[in-house]
Amino acid sequence: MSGAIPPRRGPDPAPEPPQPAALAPAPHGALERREALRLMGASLALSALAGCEEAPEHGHPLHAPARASDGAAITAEYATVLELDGLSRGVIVRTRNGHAVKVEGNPAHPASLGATDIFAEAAVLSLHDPQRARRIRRDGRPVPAEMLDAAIAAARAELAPRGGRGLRILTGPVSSPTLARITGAVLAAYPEARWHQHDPLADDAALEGATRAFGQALAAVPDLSRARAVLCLGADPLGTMPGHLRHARDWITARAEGRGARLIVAEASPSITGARADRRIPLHPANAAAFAGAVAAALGVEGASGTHPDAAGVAAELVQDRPGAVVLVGRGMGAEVHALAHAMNARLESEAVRLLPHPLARPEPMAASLASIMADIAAGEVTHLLILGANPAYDAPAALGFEAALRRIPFTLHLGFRADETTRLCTWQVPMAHPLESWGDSRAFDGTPALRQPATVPLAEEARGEVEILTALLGAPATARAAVGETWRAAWGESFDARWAAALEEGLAGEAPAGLRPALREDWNRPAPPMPRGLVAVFAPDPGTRGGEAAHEAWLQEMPRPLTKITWGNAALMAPATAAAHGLSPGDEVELELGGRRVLAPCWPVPGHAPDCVTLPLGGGRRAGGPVGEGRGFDAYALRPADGAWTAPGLSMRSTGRRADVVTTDSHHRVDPSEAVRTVAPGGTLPQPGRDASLHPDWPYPAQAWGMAIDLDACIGCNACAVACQAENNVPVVGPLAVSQGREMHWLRVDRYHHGEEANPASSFQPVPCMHCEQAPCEPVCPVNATLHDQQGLNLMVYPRCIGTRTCSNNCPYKVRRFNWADHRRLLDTPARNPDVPLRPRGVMEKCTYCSHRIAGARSAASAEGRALRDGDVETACQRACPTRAITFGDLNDPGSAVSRARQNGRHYAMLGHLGTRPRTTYLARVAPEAEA
Amino acid sequence: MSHPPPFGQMAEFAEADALTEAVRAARAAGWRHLEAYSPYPIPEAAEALGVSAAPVGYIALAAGAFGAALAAGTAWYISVHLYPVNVGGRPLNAWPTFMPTTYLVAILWACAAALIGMLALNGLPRLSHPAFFARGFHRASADRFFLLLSSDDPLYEPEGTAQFLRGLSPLRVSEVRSA
Amino acid sequence: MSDVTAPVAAAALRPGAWGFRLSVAFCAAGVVVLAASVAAVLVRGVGVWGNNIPHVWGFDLIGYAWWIGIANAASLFAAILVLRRHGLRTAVNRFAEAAALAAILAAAFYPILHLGRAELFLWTLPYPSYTGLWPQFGSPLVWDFWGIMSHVVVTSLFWFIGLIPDLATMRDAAATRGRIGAARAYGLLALGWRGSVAHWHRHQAAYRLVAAMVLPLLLWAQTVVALEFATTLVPGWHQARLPLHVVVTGLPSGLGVVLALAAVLRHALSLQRFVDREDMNLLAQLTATAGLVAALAYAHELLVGFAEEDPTTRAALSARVLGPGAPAYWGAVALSAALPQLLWSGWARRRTLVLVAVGTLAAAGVWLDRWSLVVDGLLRDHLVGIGPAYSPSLAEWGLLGGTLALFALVLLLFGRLVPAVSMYETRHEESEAEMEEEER
Amino acid sequence: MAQIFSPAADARLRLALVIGAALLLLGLGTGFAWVRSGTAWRVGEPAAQPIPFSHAVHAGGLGLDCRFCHAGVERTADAGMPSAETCLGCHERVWNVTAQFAPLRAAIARGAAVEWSSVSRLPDHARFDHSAHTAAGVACGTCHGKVEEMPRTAKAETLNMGFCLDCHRDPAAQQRPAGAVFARDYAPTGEAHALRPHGLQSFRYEHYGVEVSPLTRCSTCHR
Repeated sequence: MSGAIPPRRGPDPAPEPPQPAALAPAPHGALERREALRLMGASLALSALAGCEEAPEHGHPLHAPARASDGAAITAEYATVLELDGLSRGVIVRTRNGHAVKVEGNPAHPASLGATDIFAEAAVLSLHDPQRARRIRRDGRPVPAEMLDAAIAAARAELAPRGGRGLRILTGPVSSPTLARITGAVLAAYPEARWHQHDPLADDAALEGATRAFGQALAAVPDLSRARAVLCLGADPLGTMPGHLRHARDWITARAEGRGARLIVAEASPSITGARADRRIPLHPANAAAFAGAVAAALGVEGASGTHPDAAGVAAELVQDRPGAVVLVGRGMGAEVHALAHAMNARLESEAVRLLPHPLARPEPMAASLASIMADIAAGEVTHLLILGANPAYDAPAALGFEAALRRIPFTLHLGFRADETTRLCTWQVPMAHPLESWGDSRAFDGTPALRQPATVPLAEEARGEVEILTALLGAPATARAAVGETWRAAWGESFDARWAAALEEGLAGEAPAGLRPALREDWNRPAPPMPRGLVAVFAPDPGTRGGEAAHEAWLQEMPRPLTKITWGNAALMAPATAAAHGLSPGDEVELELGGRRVLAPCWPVPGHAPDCVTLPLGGGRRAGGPVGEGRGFDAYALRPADGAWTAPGLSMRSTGRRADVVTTDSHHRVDPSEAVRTVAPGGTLPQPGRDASLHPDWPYPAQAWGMAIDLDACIGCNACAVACQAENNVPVVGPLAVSQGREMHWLRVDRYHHGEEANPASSFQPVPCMHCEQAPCEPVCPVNATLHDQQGLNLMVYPRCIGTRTCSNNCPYKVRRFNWADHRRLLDTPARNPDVPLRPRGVMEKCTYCSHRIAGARSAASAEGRALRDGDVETACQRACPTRAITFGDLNDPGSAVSRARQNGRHYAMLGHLGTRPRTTYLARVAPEAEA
Repeated sequence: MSHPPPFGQMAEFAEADALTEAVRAARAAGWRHLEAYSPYPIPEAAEALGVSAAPVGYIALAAGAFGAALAAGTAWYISVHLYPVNVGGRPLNAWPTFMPTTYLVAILWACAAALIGMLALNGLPRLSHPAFFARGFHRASADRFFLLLSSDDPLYEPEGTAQFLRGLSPLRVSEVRSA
Repeated sequence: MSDVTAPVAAAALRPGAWGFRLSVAFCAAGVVVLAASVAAVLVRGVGVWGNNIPHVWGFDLIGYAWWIGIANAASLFAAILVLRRHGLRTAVNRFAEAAALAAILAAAFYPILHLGRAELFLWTLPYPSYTGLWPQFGSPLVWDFWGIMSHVVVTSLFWFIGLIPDLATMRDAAATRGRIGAARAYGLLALGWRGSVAHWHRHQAAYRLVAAMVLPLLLWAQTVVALEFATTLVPGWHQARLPLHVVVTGLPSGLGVVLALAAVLRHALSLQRFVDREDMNLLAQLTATAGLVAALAYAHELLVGFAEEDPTTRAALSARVLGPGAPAYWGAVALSAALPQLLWSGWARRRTLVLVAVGTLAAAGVWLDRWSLVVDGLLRDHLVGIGPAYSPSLAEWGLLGGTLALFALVLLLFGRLVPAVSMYETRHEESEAEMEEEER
Repeated sequence: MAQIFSPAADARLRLALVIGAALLLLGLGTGFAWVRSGTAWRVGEPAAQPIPFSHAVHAGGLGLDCRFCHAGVERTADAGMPSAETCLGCHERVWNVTAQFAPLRAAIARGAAVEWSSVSRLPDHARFDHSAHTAAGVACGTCHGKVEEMPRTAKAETLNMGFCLDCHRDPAAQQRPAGAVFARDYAPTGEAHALRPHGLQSFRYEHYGVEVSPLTRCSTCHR
């Protein structure tokens, strides 16, 4: 309802005492939101426990606020940030009647440019999660907050005299200036204390490589808008690399203008960047260094050496495109490869990479940091341990034995969002505030600072943030808001008030630091010993659950992973050849052994995976935190070496002869006979068939005729559209059993096709929403007119009229219709639901509506202004989320609209067009050199 | 005999042909109010009685036509005028798709009308009928054949009628009381 | 000739034997299972079934098409006999009509139960609702709704018209036995039939008229079921030949059931005299012929299908015939087309057990054919590999078993309470036979 | 042979048939009438409110404008309900009966919501926008009846789909000139309501000569 939303607003002022000055609108209707949310918190607890249907109607239009407020307060938007690996993406949170209902990208923020990823979308879900921790507990028993304050005071009294000896603070990766400042203050107050960071997904080798190359911990940030040729050595700039949304946008913008970067991806485990690569080289980890060295040598980097058949060709392409050529290195590569890459980029005088001061407040090799704290614990030097946000008991390598160590510390405090593996082992268990309900600040991948402001009041009354805990430890308790204000007051001086308001309005608190041009050190080249032969374990963040911190987001668990299409868990991924060599078929259970530790995992062959290595996605097998994530898949941390390495040789794999249930929506079809996905050579076009003849005159579509065009050349299969659709349209989560039965409810699915030989296929993605066919096959078979067309050409699904014959789905060649096999309404009826979209009862069909509620909203907004709808007034949820702007939506009656222009593109085609359904959703063919047009 | 007044004279036969002959004779003698009973259809006898089954057919035909018109008309009026909607881009009056129901409803009406019409023409249901007073009449549904000369007929006068019937060599002739 | 009535009426009026009661009890138990399955789906929704996307239909439509097929073939057969005044009609008409009626009763469960919101079933009817909404007459489901309704009404009329005179006979038989209550009951149903020659004349006209109209109705009712599939875009279904195929392949089931039924009742009610060896021979040979016709249909399907130019359709067919669908497909061919050919041998025709077995198996074969259409027809769609396979749940098996039990129960009661063979037709037959003798 | 049935039996049978048919028709007729009746839709049944409020006094007697309390009716989908401040703004001064207004004071003290209960709630799947209707010249009374005469507020119309469709099929009959939407004493002046330039109503179209109005398309009211 972009059209209907008032301008974004800043924070709520502190509540004033009530004054009966009649009809004076209180700013932003702050109070009714608070109250509504209090009600809602209760209702959630209820619906979670008793499963009661009659929850109080939170923020119900009938529930007038105590204080008068302008109607606009019903819908408000807040610009804030959400973090991934400690680095922020700017988002805009839409609230309805005070509830955060949708997260969208902040166009002004460099790490978002208006797009979101699945993790940002899921934030509203975790915010309202009934499973989140709500009470302060001591050894599992709820205690009043005062007891915690007393305990911290006591700790202070004990630590102060001895300069904080025995105090250790363990946080996740910290980019927040405020948190860094407070931590610094704590370390100053307690000189003997130590601060450690822990991030299971950290790429320590990158840090080490940069240090080797330049003597300082720099971040190499690609600029794909200027790149012409990109060599990704295990790097996944479109997927898991920090700043991926930005990189994806830069990449597609340049590509659309015909100066796009040629992606050369050498990787062991297929990534979405690899799927979109112009050239992809399955690269066994053991050969990585040799390959990188060979390329470097071919580029004339002195001291570099190595041999690889593909190296010469790759080097030639890079040279040809200098200075637009760049080498990017990702997780799983050794420090020497990172260093090599820096040398290569220097050699190529690459303009497509920026060397920036590291966005983290204190960049450090995190595995080493964790190792040192373990050593101290072992030496009995740790008496007080504060774990703020991190969950090492789960995501530290099991080899470290963190859980055992934790028990030997007298005073342990865990600040966690839910009662997770670490919480259970700590004395003090403090609920952590959700990013959407707490103050803070943070830096983006390029160092751009931004403020985090609450979009809602705390849903967990007792929840706290790192800042509250640390300031309490300092003896000067401060609210997060005050602390953040202090930080920026110091930075901004007297211009503070203006800039503060601006920062909250815009979602940015400053500029990115300028790039550096440090000289390459002499001794950068320190080759590593060659990796021993044999089966290699490759650890990787799971596309759905990352390191496991997202394992409790039901939306993400159920979202099929882009390439494997696995849901609700993970599996040991390997090349089909490797599986065959071990006599394994998909779904066979294997026992994996590494360094004497064993796990059981399902085997899952993935076309294009490098042979002789097995990818073990992290984030499975959670042991605590709630029913959603617990026991989904296997826990790869159990095998991870103590040094937190991303690759480890010496893996052994044997079949247990049992079958493991892998829940997947993949049908193992690798062919695409119906040509659902078309490909053209650069500049090529597809034959544009004329409108197929019909005996009857077409129905007129006065005013608008809505249509959608999806550019398959832009789609990177990131699933953001699908999750955005789920969030926007109250699409239920059905659970693994139902998914395995073929009853998933996603209105928008992303089909994945492989072309070419199994060892190294070309993969393509195709988002498939409802086609809204003008001659919809689903409509004539409905006995009760429950699905039909309206004057805008929308293929309507009228839920209250549907009697559930399911014939429409039978007759839908695209199979985009979904049926409510069960009643999902109770689970969906939380404040997180979008009030504009009704909940569907059991036994009715549902499907993509083109976000018809957004159309209606935009229309009434426009007619209120007495004007016609303009192109861009209506933005569907999927379109809004897409990082590469692959989806355009608009009015086909308006020849100037973006979608009309897309339809004029030579790559335009209709899926299954030969069936004469005249779909309103059409596609633009993918561009690939090898395709013969 | 005894009041109440007689309903008529009933003759009982063992053979279908005998009955047919009797009917022919009675008709030849000018009897108009007469009814014959048999355990199974005897077309010849019916013919002799001058009964025609054609009306059943006409009723069915008319009902069928009405049913067809009703079905097609309803579909058309609803789809084109009561609530016209765009269904899969089809024209409002997609008459070919109305035909299946039209056809089925026509047959439905015709069949129902055939049965009901038949009963109506036969004056059924009539649970109680003087004929059942006739002696041994229960065998009319098994293996006997009966001819009734009704007292409504101007030719009727007890003795003469009985005489006439005996002349047809029945197994038995008896008077049937009307109540 | 009075001994026509006695045994038949006796068969109906004599107190039930223990074997009869046992079977009734057994079927009643089955009906309880049916009730449970129905309750399950009504209370917990169609989710209790094994359906999914794309397999939105499974046992529901299989069972429906199957039962309709049995009903159609059975009453088709009965109607033809009446129209041709065939000698066989005296013997098996009543079985056939009753079987048809019972089958429709069983079939009538599915169209309602398969709905996601069964309570809104009435919305397929054109009635003036306060919502101002109406059904969509272009939908094959609406056609089908009228199809099944006309089918139920007309078949029961057909059955009832034929029954009226015999009900009168029963009335009188009961009356002479002094069982006045039974007499009253039969009398009411007989509508006071008194065998007037004029009534007979019109009765016969109406009877034959309905019989004549039953033929096209049945063909069409079956066709409409097929159209639910043929009108979709699913490659395996979207074929002009489908209606004919469904009608034809349905024949063995109906005839098979009538054959088995005749064989059983013949013994159970000791009606050998009215259903004599010749009748059984004829019936058996008809079933065999139906098998032949079905075989033709299959041959035609393969010829046309593999000559089809559209690769998607060919792929769909080969998936059904040679791929994962092969067991169901060839099972159907074997049981419903090949097996009945056994009945050309006199030896087989003389063995009641063989007749029962072949008849039932033929029906089972047709069930497999419906599975092959409804489920395996989706093995290959326009887009590859959408959704997992279909596997029926307990509730669906319960529904299948339950409807079978219901079918059997209805037939048992029918054999018990109404004349199992048409008495007046038999009389008519035999009188004619005698006349012929006299003429010689 | 004896008669099994007395002559009376026939009379009884015929009577039974007639009565059966009559009952069937009667049943259908009753059903038809019932689903359209006000009672089936709880017309005229007031709902319990946090404070004893009388539209008759405020709207009727004092002649307050609807928008005084339902401020959002011209701007938002929900008409909006009066806040505690709205009530107390006046009742601090006049008719200050503490007992009655206790709930409102409590609401202000706690910053809680005043939970009015609705008599004309529409189901979740129906989208109704007050601003669109007032802008289209539909007066409050068209759906809510003569609220200004209600001591206890109650539903005035069935508000079922038929009710909405009647008006959407022929809106002109219910549309007033823009000025008269909130007038209580409005006498139709033949003066037609000017259609909004971009409102749905202005996009009537026809197919095969049959005119179709966007107002009767499902998506207009159903979401």
